[in-house]
Amino acid sequence: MSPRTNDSANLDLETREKPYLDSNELIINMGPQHPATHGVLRVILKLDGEKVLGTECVIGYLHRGVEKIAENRTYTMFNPYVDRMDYVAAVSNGLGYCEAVEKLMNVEAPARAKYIRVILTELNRIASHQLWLGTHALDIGAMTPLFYTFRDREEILKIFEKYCGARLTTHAFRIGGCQYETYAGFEKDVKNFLSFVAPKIDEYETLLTTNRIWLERTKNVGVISAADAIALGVTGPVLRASGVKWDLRKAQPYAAYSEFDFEIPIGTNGDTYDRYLVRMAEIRQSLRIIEQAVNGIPEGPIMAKVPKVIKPPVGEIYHSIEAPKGELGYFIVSDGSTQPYRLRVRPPSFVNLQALDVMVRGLLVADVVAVIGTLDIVLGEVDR
Amino acid sequence: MNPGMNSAFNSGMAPVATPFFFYMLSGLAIVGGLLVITRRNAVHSALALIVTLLAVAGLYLMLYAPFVAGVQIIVYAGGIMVLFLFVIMLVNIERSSKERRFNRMWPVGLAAACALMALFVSAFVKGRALFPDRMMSLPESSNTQQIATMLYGEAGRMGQYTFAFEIASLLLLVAILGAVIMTKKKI
Amino acid sequence: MPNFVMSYLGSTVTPGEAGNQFWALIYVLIIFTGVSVAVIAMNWIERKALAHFQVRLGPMRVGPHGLLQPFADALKLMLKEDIIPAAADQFVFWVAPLIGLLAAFTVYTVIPFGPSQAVSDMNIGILFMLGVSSLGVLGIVVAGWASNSHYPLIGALRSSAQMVSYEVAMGLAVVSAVLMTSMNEKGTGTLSMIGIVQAQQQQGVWFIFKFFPLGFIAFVIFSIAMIAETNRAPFDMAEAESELTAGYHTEYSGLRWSLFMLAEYAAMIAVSSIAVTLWLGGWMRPFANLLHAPAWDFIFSLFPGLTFGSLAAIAFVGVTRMPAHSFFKIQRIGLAVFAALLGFIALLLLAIAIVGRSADASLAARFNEGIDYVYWFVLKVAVFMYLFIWYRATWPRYRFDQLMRIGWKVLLPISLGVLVVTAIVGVIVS
Amino acid sequence: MAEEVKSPAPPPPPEGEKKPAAEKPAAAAAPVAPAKPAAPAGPVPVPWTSPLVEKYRSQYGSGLDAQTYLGQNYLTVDRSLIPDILRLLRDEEQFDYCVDITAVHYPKREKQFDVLWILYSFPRNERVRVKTQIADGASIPSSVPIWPTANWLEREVYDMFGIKFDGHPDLKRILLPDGWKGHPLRKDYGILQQDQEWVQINLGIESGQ
Amino acid sequence: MAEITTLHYLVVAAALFVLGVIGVLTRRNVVVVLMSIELILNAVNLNLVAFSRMWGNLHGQVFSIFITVDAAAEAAVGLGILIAFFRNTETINVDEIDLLKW
Repeated sequence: MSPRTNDSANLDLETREKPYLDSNELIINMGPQHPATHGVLRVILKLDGEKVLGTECVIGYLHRGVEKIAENRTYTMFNPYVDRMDYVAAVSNGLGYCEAVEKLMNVEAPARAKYIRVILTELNRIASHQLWLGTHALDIGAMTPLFYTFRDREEILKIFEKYCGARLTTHAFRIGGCQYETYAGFEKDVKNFLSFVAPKIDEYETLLTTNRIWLERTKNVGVISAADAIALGVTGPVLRASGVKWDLRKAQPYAAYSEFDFEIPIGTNGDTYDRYLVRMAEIRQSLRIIEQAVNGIPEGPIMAKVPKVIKPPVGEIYHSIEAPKGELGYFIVSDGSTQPYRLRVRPPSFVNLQALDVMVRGLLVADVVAVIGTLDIVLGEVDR
Repeated sequence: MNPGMNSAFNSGMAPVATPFFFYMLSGLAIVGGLLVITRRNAVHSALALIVTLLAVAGLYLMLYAPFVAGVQIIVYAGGIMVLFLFVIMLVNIERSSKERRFNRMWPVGLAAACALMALFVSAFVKGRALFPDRMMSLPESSNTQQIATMLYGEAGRMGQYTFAFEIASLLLLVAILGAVIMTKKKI
Repeated sequence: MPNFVMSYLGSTVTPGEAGNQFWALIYVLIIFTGVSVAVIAMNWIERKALAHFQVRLGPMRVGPHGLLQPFADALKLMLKEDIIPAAADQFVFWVAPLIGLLAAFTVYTVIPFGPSQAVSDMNIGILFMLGVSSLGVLGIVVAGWASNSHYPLIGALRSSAQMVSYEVAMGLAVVSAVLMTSMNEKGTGTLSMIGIVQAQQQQGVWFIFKFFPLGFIAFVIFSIAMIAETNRAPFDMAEAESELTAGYHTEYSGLRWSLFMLAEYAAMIAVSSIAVTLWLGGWMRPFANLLHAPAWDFIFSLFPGLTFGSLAAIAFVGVTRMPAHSFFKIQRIGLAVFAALLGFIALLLLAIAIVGRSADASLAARFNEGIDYVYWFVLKVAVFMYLFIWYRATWPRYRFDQLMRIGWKVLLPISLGVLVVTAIVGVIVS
Repeated sequence: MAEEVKSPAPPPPPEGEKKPAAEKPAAAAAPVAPAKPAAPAGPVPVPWTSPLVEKYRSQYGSGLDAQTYLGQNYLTVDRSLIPDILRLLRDEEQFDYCVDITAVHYPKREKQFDVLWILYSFPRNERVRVKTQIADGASIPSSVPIWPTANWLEREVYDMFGIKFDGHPDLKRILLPDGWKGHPLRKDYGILQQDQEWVQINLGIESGQ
Repeated sequence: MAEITTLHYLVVAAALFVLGVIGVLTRRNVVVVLMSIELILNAVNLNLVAFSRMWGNLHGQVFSIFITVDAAAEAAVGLGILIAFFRNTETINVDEIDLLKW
């Protein structure tokens, strides 16, 4: 048992007229140490047999106080911390943060920097989706995709490593642009990766997309309607799978996204299978974006003129990007000093996780696992 | 005793019904039965009952009734006892382990059972001569076929127990329906 | 040599039937050792095969190509602390794995590896097998209950419901095969395992091809139900690690946990043996009726030796492909020794096949015959074992309600239908 | 861009926080048009004029103030108008997606907290921030009935700042343990500070640092 | 050791029968009572099979199969009643199940 004391799960369940067979109504504690909760999520499940009557998420086991740290670090010093939130998509976090501060300072990164950012962020999106696919499939019981996706994700991490020296928490971008010029052969590597990974995506799909068991396990499981999704603030592939064609890369383009031609894949039913299809389609769209970006990457500086000491003017800004998990927003209040007066992160996983309860009611325990997987949460981001 | 029967027995299979196996199996059966009625924990009782059932199945084998032994294992040990364990788990309430094991009328019940036992003892002592010393042999290898013939008949002729067998299947159907209706929350 | 040793050798019935306790005991020991070795080998093969399905190498460090890994695992499990949770029911917790193990191993008494290569030939053989293998569920239920913990309890309830449900479809599929044994002049069927294979021999067809596609459907039903019976993927609800951590054996550790594993693998081999016996002609070699000239017999009797020979060849190729670094010296030697061992066995088998090719009653001929029977039986079972691994690598896991739905609403009606149609066709044909 | 006169209502951050460092660049920035991105002074907020603002200003008058900063619009609303404005924004103006709810602490101000709602409208593809000021210890109506997503967001604000939301279905700590004392994102809560007692009791160690 | 006669089996069956009766009459737990009934039925089965052996025909064995069927039906219905009862009264003790309706 964890030291946290809120065991009295406040589950607003319909009260029964009679005291019921107590062994049939079960409160199960899933996590924080559980193979399927993707980290240290703890879900208290109230079950009737195997049917879920209600859930309560207990989070915060990975709370590191990122927002408090931000108030005590300079803008530059805080940059690496954002990588530790969604550690699966560290590049996206860094992009959002750098762009938010740039916007606050009213500077703009040079075109070449923007292109490098797009390439790396999209590569990171593919890596994030691959990791999601592997773990999600493992949750549903298919072991093999995990190894396939990790094999291919490795190629992305190799590119990251060659570019900035780090594989996971990359800290690839700086406020005002990029720290590093692309290494010699970067474009070739990326192009090689593109031609390498496209058949691999087909490989995953061969294993899963028409697999009967996969269909049975994911179709009509964890359905969330578009209206519910919007009301619950769900974003990213989860929202798009419900049929809302909304992607910040199109709706409010940032970086260089307005220059690329890509589509927003959407689903129709809002079930786990649609979310799977949407993410697979997103991987392909990302490949398209990367291809365009790497072919059209302009020459020029990679760093805007920013002062050594970053001191944004007094004011506040909200900037958000389309992270692999959804809308990742930074709300920064500056008092004109070198440190943010207040920095708020709008974490997509945190808000998406809230939809879990709506999605799993009336389903079975096995579906809870599938739905947690399909939400694609990273506890580092949920707890911050 | 008919001598012809004896010779049939002797010329048949090798004797499996050695006294050692008989005493071992019947000892297991009786000890298991004792444990069934004395254990506080219902799961322990169930396990003891399984031991008894398997021992009785062994006794059936010794009595050249392999089909009945197979049915005993497959139906009792594999089916009914799993059902019992299932139900014990469903109604597993903690307090039952702290309460009295026996009901308030247990002396009366025990007395009645003892009277029954006395009856049995007297019957066996008095009627000892009724039972032949040697048992007849049954053809083991065609046991299943013969039972099947009695149950279903053969070649266009109805068996002796076909009707009873149909009734038994009806009974089972009714039991299934009854159990489903009884246990379902909402019908 | 004492008479009781020699007395059985000339006989063509099982030691149980011949009433020969000595040979029965020897057979029991051989089968026990053989199954244990098979489980160990299966452990290694599963890990290696699964690894290669999943683009990785699998165990490579303990022994050449991880050949000694199962032994290292076994040693580790034996030395590992055996934890009994404080709130568990001590006695039941202790006895549960033994029930499963006992059930899994008792089945082997009636499995016919050959016409006389079985411990006993019960005339209710198949009934006995179904009954005893259904006892395995007791071990699981009781283990889940005794752990006194939620996940094991749910796992136990799931797997008991699952096994009881699939037993029904399984039993009906088996009955349709048993029905096929009675398609002879006298119309006498049999429940004896050996009798079933002999019926296939007499009718000159494996029951999987009999009344095509009826036998095939029954076989497919059985091979689906047997995966569910043994709690393997994609029906491994009971130990679905992503949902119930480890299901009924969550609280088990060390030796007791390994007993569960042993029981699971032994049960896998056992149900595969049933399938092989009922539908795939048991110990019969392929085309036994088509190609029945003595020359063909001789060619087919070379197969065991050739199989071991090719295994030895593979191992030798492995030796040559090992890195030349001195670090691998011991591994190379070890693999070479292993290959040599396999090669020796291959030569021995070939020698026996050549010496014993005359169909007389000499010891070598009988030995050759016995090796053939066991070889074909084990080969067929091995195919099933490989399929088990393949399924596990390919498929996601079914959900519990879907599994029950398949069991009750798909397999049960189909198997009933197959049974009825088989009976009708049988009556029409005879 | 700020080529007009200085907006009547100065942006809240400098108002609440009377830091010299903050005051000086803001004052210096006002007359100069900040054309250069690298200039130390950024743009200043300008009044935000749109039909939406006009409509609500005529309805609520002085309780409402609308501004634009760097192209991002925000409404500064009196605390008493909060539930009405939020509901109207959702129902009439199609701000159907509540992006975030958060707060900022200004310990030196009389009304210590700014509470913010960041809203987005899918049909209009437009963001707006709604901002209000409340005093320490005061509570604010919950917006869970308006947007269900506010549930956890408000819990987090409560957890981090101690701002109470009236009518919230389950207002309790979310990221920190239930028995924790203190609200860490307040400015008076040091970065190394922790609930020593809780750590000792629950984790069995002297200090978590 | 002496040869095993029918009487030996009958004695075993009688012992099991009496044990079952004791269980039925004295235990409180309904599940155990039902198990005791299974004991009684088994004792009867054993008698029947022993007699079948004694007379050299199979009627006893057929009857014992019918009794097994009966036992299965009884277990299913009995346990079904038990579950329905437990759901309403939260008890599985015979001496607390003393109302005809609840």
